[in-house]
Amino acid sequence: MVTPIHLVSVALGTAFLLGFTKDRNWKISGGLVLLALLLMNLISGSWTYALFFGDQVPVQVFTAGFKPPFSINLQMGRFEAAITLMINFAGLLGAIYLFDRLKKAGRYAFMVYMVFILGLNVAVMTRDLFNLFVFMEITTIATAGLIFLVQTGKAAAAGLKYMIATSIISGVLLIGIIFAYSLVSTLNLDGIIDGGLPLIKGGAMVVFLILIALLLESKPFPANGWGLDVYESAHPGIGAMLSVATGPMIAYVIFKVLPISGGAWNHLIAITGIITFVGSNFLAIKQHNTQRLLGYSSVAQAGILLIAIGLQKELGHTFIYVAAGLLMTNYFAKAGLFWLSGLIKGESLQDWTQLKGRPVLLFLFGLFVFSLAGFPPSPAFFAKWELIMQLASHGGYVWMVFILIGSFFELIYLTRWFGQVIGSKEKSSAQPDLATHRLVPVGIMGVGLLGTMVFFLHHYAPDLAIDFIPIIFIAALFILDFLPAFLKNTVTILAMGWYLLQHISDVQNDTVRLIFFLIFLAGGAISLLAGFSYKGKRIGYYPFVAMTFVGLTGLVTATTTLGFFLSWELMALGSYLLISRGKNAQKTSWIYILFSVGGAYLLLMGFGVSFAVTGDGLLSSLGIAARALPAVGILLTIGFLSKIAAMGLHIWLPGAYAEAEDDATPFIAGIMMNAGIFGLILSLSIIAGHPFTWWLGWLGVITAVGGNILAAFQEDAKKLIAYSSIGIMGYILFALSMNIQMAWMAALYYVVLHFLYKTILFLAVGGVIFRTKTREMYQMGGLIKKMPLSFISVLIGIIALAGIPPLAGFGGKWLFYNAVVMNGWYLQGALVFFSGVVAFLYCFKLISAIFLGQAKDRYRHIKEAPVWYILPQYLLIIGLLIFSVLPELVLQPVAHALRSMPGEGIQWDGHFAQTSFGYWNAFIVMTVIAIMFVILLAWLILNSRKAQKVKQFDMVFAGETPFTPETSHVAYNIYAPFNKALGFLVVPVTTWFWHATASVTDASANHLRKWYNGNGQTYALQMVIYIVMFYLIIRGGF
Amino acid sequence: MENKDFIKPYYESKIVESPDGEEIKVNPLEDYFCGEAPKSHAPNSNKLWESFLNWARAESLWVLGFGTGCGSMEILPLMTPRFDAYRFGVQMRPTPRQSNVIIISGYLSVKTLKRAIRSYEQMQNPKYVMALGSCTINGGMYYDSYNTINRLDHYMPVDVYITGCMPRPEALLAGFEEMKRLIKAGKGEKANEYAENFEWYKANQKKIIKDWNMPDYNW
Amino acid sequence: MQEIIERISKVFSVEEVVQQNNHQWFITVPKKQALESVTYLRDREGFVHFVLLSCADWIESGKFQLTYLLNHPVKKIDLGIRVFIDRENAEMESAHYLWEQIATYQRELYEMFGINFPNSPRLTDPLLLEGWDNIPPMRRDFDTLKYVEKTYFPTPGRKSNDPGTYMKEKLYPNE
Amino acid sequence: MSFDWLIKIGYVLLGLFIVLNYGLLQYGVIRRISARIGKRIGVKVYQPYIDLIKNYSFRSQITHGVMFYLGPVFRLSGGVGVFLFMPLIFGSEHFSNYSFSGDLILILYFLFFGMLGMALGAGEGGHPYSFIGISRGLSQFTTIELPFTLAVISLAIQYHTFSITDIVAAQQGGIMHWTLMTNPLATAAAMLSFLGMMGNSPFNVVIAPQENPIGPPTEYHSTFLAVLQTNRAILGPVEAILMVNLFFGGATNWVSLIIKSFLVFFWPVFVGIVFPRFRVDQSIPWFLKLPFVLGILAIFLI
Repeated sequence: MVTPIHLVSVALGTAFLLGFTKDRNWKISGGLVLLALLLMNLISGSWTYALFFGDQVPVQVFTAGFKPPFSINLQMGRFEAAITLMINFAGLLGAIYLFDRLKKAGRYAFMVYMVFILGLNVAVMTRDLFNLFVFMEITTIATAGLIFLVQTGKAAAAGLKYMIATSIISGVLLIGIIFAYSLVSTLNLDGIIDGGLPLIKGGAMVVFLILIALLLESKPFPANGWGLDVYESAHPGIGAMLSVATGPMIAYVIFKVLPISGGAWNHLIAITGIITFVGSNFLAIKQHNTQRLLGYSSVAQAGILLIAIGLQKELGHTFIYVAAGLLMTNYFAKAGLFWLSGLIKGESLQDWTQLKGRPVLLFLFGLFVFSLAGFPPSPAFFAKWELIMQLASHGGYVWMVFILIGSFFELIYLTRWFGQVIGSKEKSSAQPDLATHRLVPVGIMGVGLLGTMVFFLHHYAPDLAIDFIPIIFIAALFILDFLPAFLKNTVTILAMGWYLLQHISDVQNDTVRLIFFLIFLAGGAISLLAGFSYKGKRIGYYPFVAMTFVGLTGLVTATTTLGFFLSWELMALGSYLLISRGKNAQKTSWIYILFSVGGAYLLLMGFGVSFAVTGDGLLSSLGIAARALPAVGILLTIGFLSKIAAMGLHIWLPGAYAEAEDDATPFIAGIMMNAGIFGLILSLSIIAGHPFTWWLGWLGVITAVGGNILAAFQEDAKKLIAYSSIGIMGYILFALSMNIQMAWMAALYYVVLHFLYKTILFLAVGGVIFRTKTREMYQMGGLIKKMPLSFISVLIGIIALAGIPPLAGFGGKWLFYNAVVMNGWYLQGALVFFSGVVAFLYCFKLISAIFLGQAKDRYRHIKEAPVWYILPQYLLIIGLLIFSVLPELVLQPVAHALRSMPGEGIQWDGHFAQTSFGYWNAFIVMTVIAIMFVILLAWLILNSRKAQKVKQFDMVFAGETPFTPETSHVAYNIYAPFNKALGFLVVPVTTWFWHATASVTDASANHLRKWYNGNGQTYALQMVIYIVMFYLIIRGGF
Repeated sequence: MENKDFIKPYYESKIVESPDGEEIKVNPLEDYFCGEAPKSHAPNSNKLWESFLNWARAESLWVLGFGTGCGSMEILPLMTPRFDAYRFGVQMRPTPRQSNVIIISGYLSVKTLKRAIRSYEQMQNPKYVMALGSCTINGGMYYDSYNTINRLDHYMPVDVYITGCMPRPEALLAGFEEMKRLIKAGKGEKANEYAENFEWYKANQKKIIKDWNMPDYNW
Repeated sequence: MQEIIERISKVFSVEEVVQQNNHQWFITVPKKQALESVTYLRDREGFVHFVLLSCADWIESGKFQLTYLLNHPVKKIDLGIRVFIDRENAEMESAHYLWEQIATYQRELYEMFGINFPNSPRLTDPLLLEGWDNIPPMRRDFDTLKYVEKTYFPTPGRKSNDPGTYMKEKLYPNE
Repeated sequence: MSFDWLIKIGYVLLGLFIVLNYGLLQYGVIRRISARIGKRIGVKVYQPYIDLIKNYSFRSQITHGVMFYLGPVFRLSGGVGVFLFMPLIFGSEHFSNYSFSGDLILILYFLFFGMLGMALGAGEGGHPYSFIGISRGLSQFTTIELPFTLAVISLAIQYHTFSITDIVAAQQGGIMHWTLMTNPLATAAAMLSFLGMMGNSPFNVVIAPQENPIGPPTEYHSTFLAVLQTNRAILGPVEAILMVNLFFGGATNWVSLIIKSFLVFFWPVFVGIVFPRFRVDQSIPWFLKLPFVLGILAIFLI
């Protein structure tokens, strides 16, 4: 092995050599630098490989040939090797990225750059405190030099502020080191640690001075204004280096020096970290400058790393995964984003719309952003998972909550940024700068991130027990996205079918899972048929579809909480990306992902608590956990409630469904929504009978009533069905809250039913919208003559929805009545039925405003919806009819699966269903009604067979004729009297609440960020105050 | 401030754009209205059955609530306890679709005639017309008015005339009795007469209704 | 009332004053002063209620006589402003800005007499006569009977009696 | 080969025939009675027959489309269907129709079948007044059903069944066993709901003959209207029979059935003659006040 000292010698030598080159010979100097960096990469790379995968043991290098304290010792262990590799790799790519900048600035710039890298390397490796100080100083000065590379006033000011800040830090650090030497007579780190500094009188003060200095160097919130100004004004390439090279260095230095406190400081560091993490992310919400935002994000990432470092004891053996996950994600993603921002012309987030129409760059952008936000399978996802699990198992619930709050703030700005870029209507006119030497580092970082993902996935594979084939399939779709849409659609459908056939045996024994499995895959495949109506490539549609479905199937097949959670997040991400493809979906998709992930964080907490109780991550042990601590079930339930859009958490839904593409809505609404139900079944089965479920029942009632009334007031067809979905979710929630077999049977019955008719309705309406190009129902009208097939499916859909016999919807009502009476929830039951009657209002509005009434001129030549929209509808209608005649096909297996629940079930006698309260024979009802209907129809036709067919204006109009179809089509706000009477029930309290929350958050972030006024003196003062406050706090008071 | 847009010429041809950008020509009179001419419907060939049906038609006279002139004042008391036309099977209906009798109550201005014709045509066969008052017979005291018709039977086939200016409600009741007698006798076939002499009626109507902006037959 | 007439005479050139009865007077003013005097009466004298606008056809002198009848709701008196305008190309300023409902009267006069009121809202929309294609029917040179005989299929043999003589014959044959 | 089913159908048709005639006569009688209240003589008792025959005897019809046809068929199927699933005479195997195929809940929901179909048929007619009538009717119906639902739940608690036959059975043995006596609150709530269901004044804003000519059936005429009339003649008595079965002890023979259902049926007529019409935004809160409170009390005090 090459001795690590050569890391120093190569860097130093190159810097020295550079002095002999001439400015105009930039090729020589540049080549030298690149060569040196390559060499350094090789050195740290080989050490990393050897230490991690070989049998190499860590080594100590003594520079002067003596043992410490007489010489400076450098250590090359696993951590050092990995971190120097990160630094050097970033250094190499950064040099390539910055090459033309450095070239322009001359050989001294190359020199400074080399010194910078050198300083970082040594600061990581050294075990000598003074040496650490020296090389940190070197790094600082080199950094200041690099900042000045951008020759603007702002950069100069930032550089100056940086100098002020770092000189304070150096001062404090130096004093600490001097005292340390005076107390333990050594500067060797191991010596100081062994010296037991905190036990010596005055030692605590020394520890304080050293650690506070290092802490300040890591730019803790709120004494970090200088750091942010640097991020904002330095060249993005330098910003990247600060974030991904200096950052890990400081973190590691803190990690290295921390033991001198003898463990007393661990939690302090973690607290600083959490304040930084939450605070920086909070302030980042208001940022519009790309680099400043990235700066905040970098600081926040450093903060969460500090948490991990501070809590290393609690994390135990998982510490390395947590730290690595966090570090690597930030490393790849942040470097990538910083470097991308250098490509973009302009500093504002809005300018990133330049990326539109460049799928590869957009992909990289999304990859970086969502990895940072902690979506699977990014390493940060696994890191946070482990962090939460370990914290929970050590009772660190407060930590958990704050970490998730911080993550949520992070999510807010990251997804908003992403949404702005892809959702914005106008595209920035400027062209991004696409020089190869800038693109390549970005690409490499992307590949690196993907590689890390694979590594982490691989590591967690036994825990996840997931199938890798679907994930490979998603990746393949990303790669094959240049193919025409119909091909990808076919492939996706076939893949889903294949997967269904392959894996149906896995869930065959569990009816509940089987139902969801079939809905997700078979239903999904059917609803995807509508996609054949679209021409072109639809770049970026199918990968997300696949992602959503992989998530959905993962939910069903998962056996561990991690697998479940990963699938959940995957589904949320996939569906978010699908929704954000809509034309006006920028805001709604953003709200959607916030609510999704907000709910997911509650799940995470629930799983964490469960892990704390049982110590394993199996889904099956959730029940044991919940018996000990019902909070598990409650947290999970609330998390799932956001997915089914219970009242109060529903505001994401209507917009998201309405704005998604017309063929995406059916499976988002009809199929994906069932994921929330699946979750609720999971969570409610473990807290059945808990008093909390009584409240849930009422929430279900409110959701049902509110959703249905709101649906009646909608003018937008898709929003109407969306609100109706909320209403149905209310029924299901209500049923699931009851802890009896009959109610759960009703709930599962409704799951199947809702899937059938909601998919039918969304497909039918989607087909109509496909033709009419509008979603406003009052603009349609009279389409029955043009689109009879769509009309029939909507008709069947609403009859089923409204619960009118003989279609299957009635079965739901019947089960419901029985369940309500059996469980004794009479008043709630009556209100749910009230909401069922309200459903008539919107059912009628939906069908009449679109299909009945007056045909408009512009739709005079309109055609029936595309066959690919019609086909899946009719497949589902066949299913619905079979289900209507033979409900026992579903109910009997469900009853069998639920037999362990309390309460009685249904007695079956052929088609005859009986409970202790009532009876029902769907087969005979259907037969009787069908025969009667046919006879009566024949009777009417016999009597009026010669009827004259007339046209739309041939109607009695008080002796006049109507003026125009528009003025004679009663479809807009037709329930005004109802609104007048009962509209007060649905005043948008929820919307007000969330708006108020959002604006308070926004305003306080806006107010708080004034803390950073851009003045160097103020920053210095802030640092001093921070130090003093910190001191006072650890001393236990003022 | 010439504002002629208030009543647009709605029934002129126009061109609209479909959602796909295709241009659609709309001719409202053809596209919004059924252009078929009325047909004559022969009575049931079974005499006995037909007379049974005629009895039912006669005993169930549903009158369109449509007052044209001052005579409509005489219709209202019919429904009060004093005259109580209900006991004769007479009742008012708000829509021509469900009525089988239309009463032209008094003078008929040209403007109202247009509405009356439309309402009459929207009734279903068999249907009956009752002309109330002198004005419908020969113009009455408005015989020389520039804007009221003189003879109703030139525009729609009349089953029963009731003379007087104005006839009292008793006269109306007598008119209903007469109409019942006619219907039961199988003479209430004026709707067919209208269909058979359709062109003559239309010519007369069009002669005085100058702004004819409706189809020839209002279904 | 007398004072009002005196006051208005000082401002406008009142041509003729007629007292119909104790509470109804008519004055005649030149065409140019007509609306000014109406405005004056409304704003200064308290004739805030507009009763009607009517027209008489003086075919012999080739004039239309317009009457703006105003009411004083406090004093309970009516005052009519009479204006004579030429029958040929009859035209009058529109007064709809004083009272909105005047526009409807003007529509009627346009339809029945053919008097033009430029800028009056919806002036040419048919009020009673849809599709009228003859000279306006209220002009005295329009022969109603001839028109009816030509248009409305008059009943052959129909006799008309002068109500005065007919009633005298029937009721008081001896006088 | 058993011909039981044929006999069954025969009795069902017989029952239907009786109910149809009873319904027609009942409407005649009620019109006669209300005429007497207005100091008129009124129509002939058999006038509904004549009107029905007259409407079937129109020679021409117009149609606005397929749904225009289906609307009345749906409506009549709704009426006949409710009849088919309703046990008429307690203890009579023949006149319990097809009530073995579903219980009270089936009937409650099957009532909507006709409503929906009618609404769609009228909608195809394209007349604005139809839409206005339907939107009023549906809006009003949301709260009309609420007290009735509560009453039904109260009954289920009381009798522990949703089967109408069983509910009737539990009420046998004298007037003191009727739900009217044993559960007066539920009866009151349901009877107030019944006012709304029958669509008499004050809850007839749906057809509001003076302002909205006649609401949904504006375009319906001749045979179509006749089908609707047929339905009314069946559905009205059947709904009354439902109330009789649930609250007034049911009936063991046709005479008591007819007397009871006539009295029940007369209740909304009586109210309708006395009270003026509510607007929709007045009737909805009305149902949420007294009837709703009665319904809740019926649930909690049973």
